[in-house]
Amino acid sequence: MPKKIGSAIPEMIRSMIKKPDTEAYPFTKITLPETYRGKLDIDPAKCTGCSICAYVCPAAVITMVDLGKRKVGEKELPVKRPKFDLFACIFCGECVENCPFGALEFTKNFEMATSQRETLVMKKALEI
Amino acid sequence: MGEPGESRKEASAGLVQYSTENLVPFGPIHPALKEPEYFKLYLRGETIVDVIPRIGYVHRGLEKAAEQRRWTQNTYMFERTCGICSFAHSLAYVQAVEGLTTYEIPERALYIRLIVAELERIHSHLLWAGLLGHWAGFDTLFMWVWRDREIVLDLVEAVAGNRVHKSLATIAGVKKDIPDSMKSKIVERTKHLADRAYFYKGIVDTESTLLMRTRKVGNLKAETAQKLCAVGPLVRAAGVPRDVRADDPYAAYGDVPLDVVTRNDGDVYSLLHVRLDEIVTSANAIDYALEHMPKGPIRLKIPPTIPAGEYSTHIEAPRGELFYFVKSSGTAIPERVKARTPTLANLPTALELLKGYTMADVPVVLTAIDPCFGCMDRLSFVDLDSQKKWSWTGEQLREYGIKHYFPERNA
Amino acid sequence: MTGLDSGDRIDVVYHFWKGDVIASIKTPVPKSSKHAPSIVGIVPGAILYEMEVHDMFGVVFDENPWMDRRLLLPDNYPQDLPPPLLKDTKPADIRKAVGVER
Amino acid sequence: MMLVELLEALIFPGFLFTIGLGFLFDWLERKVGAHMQGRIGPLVAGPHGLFQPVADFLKLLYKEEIVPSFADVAIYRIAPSLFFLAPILGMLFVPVIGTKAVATFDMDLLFVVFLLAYSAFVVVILSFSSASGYTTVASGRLVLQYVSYEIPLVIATITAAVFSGSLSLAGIVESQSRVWNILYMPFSFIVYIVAMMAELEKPPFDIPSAKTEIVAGWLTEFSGRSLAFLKLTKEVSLVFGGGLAVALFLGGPLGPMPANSVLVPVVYGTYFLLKLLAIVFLVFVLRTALARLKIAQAAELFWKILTPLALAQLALVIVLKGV
Repeated sequence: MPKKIGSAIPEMIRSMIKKPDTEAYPFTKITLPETYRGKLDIDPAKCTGCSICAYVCPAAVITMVDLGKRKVGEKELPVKRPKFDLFACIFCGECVENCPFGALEFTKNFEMATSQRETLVMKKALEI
Repeated sequence: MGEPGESRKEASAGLVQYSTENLVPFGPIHPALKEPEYFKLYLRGETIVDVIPRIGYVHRGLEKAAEQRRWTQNTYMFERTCGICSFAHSLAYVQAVEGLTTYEIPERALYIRLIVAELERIHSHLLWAGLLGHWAGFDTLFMWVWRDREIVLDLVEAVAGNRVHKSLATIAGVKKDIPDSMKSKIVERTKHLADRAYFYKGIVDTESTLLMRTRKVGNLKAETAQKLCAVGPLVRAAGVPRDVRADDPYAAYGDVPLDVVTRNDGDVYSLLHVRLDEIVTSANAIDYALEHMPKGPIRLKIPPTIPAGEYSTHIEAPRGELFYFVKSSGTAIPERVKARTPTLANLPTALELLKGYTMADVPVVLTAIDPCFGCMDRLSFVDLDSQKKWSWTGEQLREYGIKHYFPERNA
Repeated sequence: MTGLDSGDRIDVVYHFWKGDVIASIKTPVPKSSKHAPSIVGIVPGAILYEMEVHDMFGVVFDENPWMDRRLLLPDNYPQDLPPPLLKDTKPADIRKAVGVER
Repeated sequence: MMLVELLEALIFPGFLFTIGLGFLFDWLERKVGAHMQGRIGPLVAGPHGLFQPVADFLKLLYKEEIVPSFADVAIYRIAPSLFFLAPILGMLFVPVIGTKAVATFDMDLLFVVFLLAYSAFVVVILSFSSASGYTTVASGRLVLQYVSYEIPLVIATITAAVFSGSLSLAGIVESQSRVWNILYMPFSFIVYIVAMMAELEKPPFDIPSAKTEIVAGWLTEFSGRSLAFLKLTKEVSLVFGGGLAVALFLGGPLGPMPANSVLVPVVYGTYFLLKLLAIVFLVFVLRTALARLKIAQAAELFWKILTPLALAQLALVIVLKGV
């Protein structure tokens, strides 16, 4: 092919005339696919404290907190609920997949940046 | 060996003695390196006399950490070895583990693995082509290519759920299916990307300033490449048709027709051609695989333990041959996992190529191998045992810096 | 090239690939001497792999010209601590030694 | 009368006007480049990000300034102001609102050419003063690039002077009242633009400050106020270089003139700005469309192609003039 200087200029002019491809993100909202894995969320009503999520989590995000005992018939069973240190979450989806009760799910919220670590500790399931 | 402070002193000493070589530190923090590594460049004028690598700045002890985690958890950890070839890493690991077992992996899962791996290859090659433009001082190419890279990233996001870490491969299967409704979208987008690859080839072939920067830079001979164990596009650009996908098919590569792209010159220009052509072949492979994908389950339920034994496997990551070795003692955690990444294999070649070229060629040649130093060092965002929590305030960091570089001031 | 800690010895495994065969050759190196011949003369590309095994397992490859350098380990990795990938090296010890405190 | 001249030197077509144009062109460069690459560009500060360069400048002003311990402190401190002086002073000699500039004397073209050389010289000293590995490489590149572009640049300038038969900018501009010089000497114009891009270190000639190779080149060790003024100087240099091109080849501020004498300076200023914008836009298109050259290739380009071209044009012009 012939060498020339400035073979990019036609495309440059084309790009200049049409709308920019960049989205001005914080000023415009972006669309996310259905399968998006965002911030983790738990439905406290469905959680039974089975600890499977804490076992499978590769990043040790989930720790089970003891909330005292509960009487079921004759026996006394410990009540446990998960606490999520979401700043360490790697969004692998292992807990969501393995939860036998479907209590965990991914939301589409990805704006998680914060200057305080504590705001990313999710204690939602503990308040029962 | 090289602390940054020391090298600065050496550099200023070199300034006084004009006749000797001038030491220019290339990294650990440098605009051309997106990850911290350190290359000592010995220059005579502008010409490079010697290069000494010092890697390990992002070494996080991944292989040691793997010996303390369960098999499934390790999938996600090895996936995070690298952001760009994340699926390749998890695929190679999963494949090595499956080699120890006797599971029949579902056909559909193998096809999905191929499709995602090829999407990732398109992404990686586009990323590299853009960065090459940036390194050669052609930012327009960089911006355009990365604009098109968004398309493939959106596809990956739609298929896997996230843009970078797909978390798709798992032992004995994949985690998400590709629904039929998504097929037409994928085919359409990959066709568009193949067109764009042709367009960029047109620019690369005709724009004379870019040709001046890439032609006859980093000439790699086939014998040298083989002797120094170069892998991937680098060796294919030197005229050796070596591609794991064709030579030792894994996943569904045995069923999908695939051309091995080669060029003969071995310079950066040929590399650019090889990578742009591979975008087209990948797009074709994806089309074919989507059309011929069998129905069926996508994963098996498996017990947490893996039979004892040793197994090694390799796959063609976007950057070259990626090698995994696993040893199991029959428990739920591995005995040893070893990863040999393409960058480490290509580094000796790059260092050899640099000698004799000028400072201006350093970013182009060094990055022509598509280095991923995170891969090379086995970086992990997951900490050694995941409870590593420490933070420094700016003041503490400053104090540490002063203590580190000016020990006498502290005393 | 892989290092393997197998109890009283370190196995250095060399992997060669041609066609669809990966040949793995296992070379035992006793922990008492930790010396092994280098293959850099035959395969020049093995230089960095040997350095890696040297860093991680402490095996000394004679004739490797870069054996006195460090490739991966930090400069402040203490001399008296055993190489990190041996089985009896604990991650906690390494963290303490290189000064990464909690 | 004194007051008017002082105002002219300080505000309109002098000091403030030049700096304002520098900021404007910085914004334009980023915005035009961004749109050519499919991006948006500066957006937040002011309408369409118009004040982004000003904001960047102000931000740098109150950043901490770090002097490298092995730098030659005296030169390191003084050189940025010396560098800043060159385009600001030079702009006073460029005619903007009339054929006569703010400052003018016979043979002021020679002084302007001297200013061009002076700013290159200051940069080299500046680069050497902050002794580090990168700036050392950058100094070598600066000197080599300087000896490459300076000769074609001066030849192109002289061609215009020869044709107009005057060594003062006012004389050159006046001689173009009917036909612009560019029609007689298109190659000189091309050579001048290319050499000017080399002088201003715009891509593809941003070799001494190539960021992927030698970090920021000669700017590497500068921070805070020094960096702010060095960056501003680079932008103002574009105004100066472009203004000089307008005066030499495009007839300065001259053009069709309405009879009303009150509006004359305004119309002149508008013509000047339009011509300057055209040149600046050309520079932006070139800088966006080309990849960075290597220093050896740049030297080859100037010595083997542009210098003979400029000489041939000069010879042609002398013949034309003789006939």
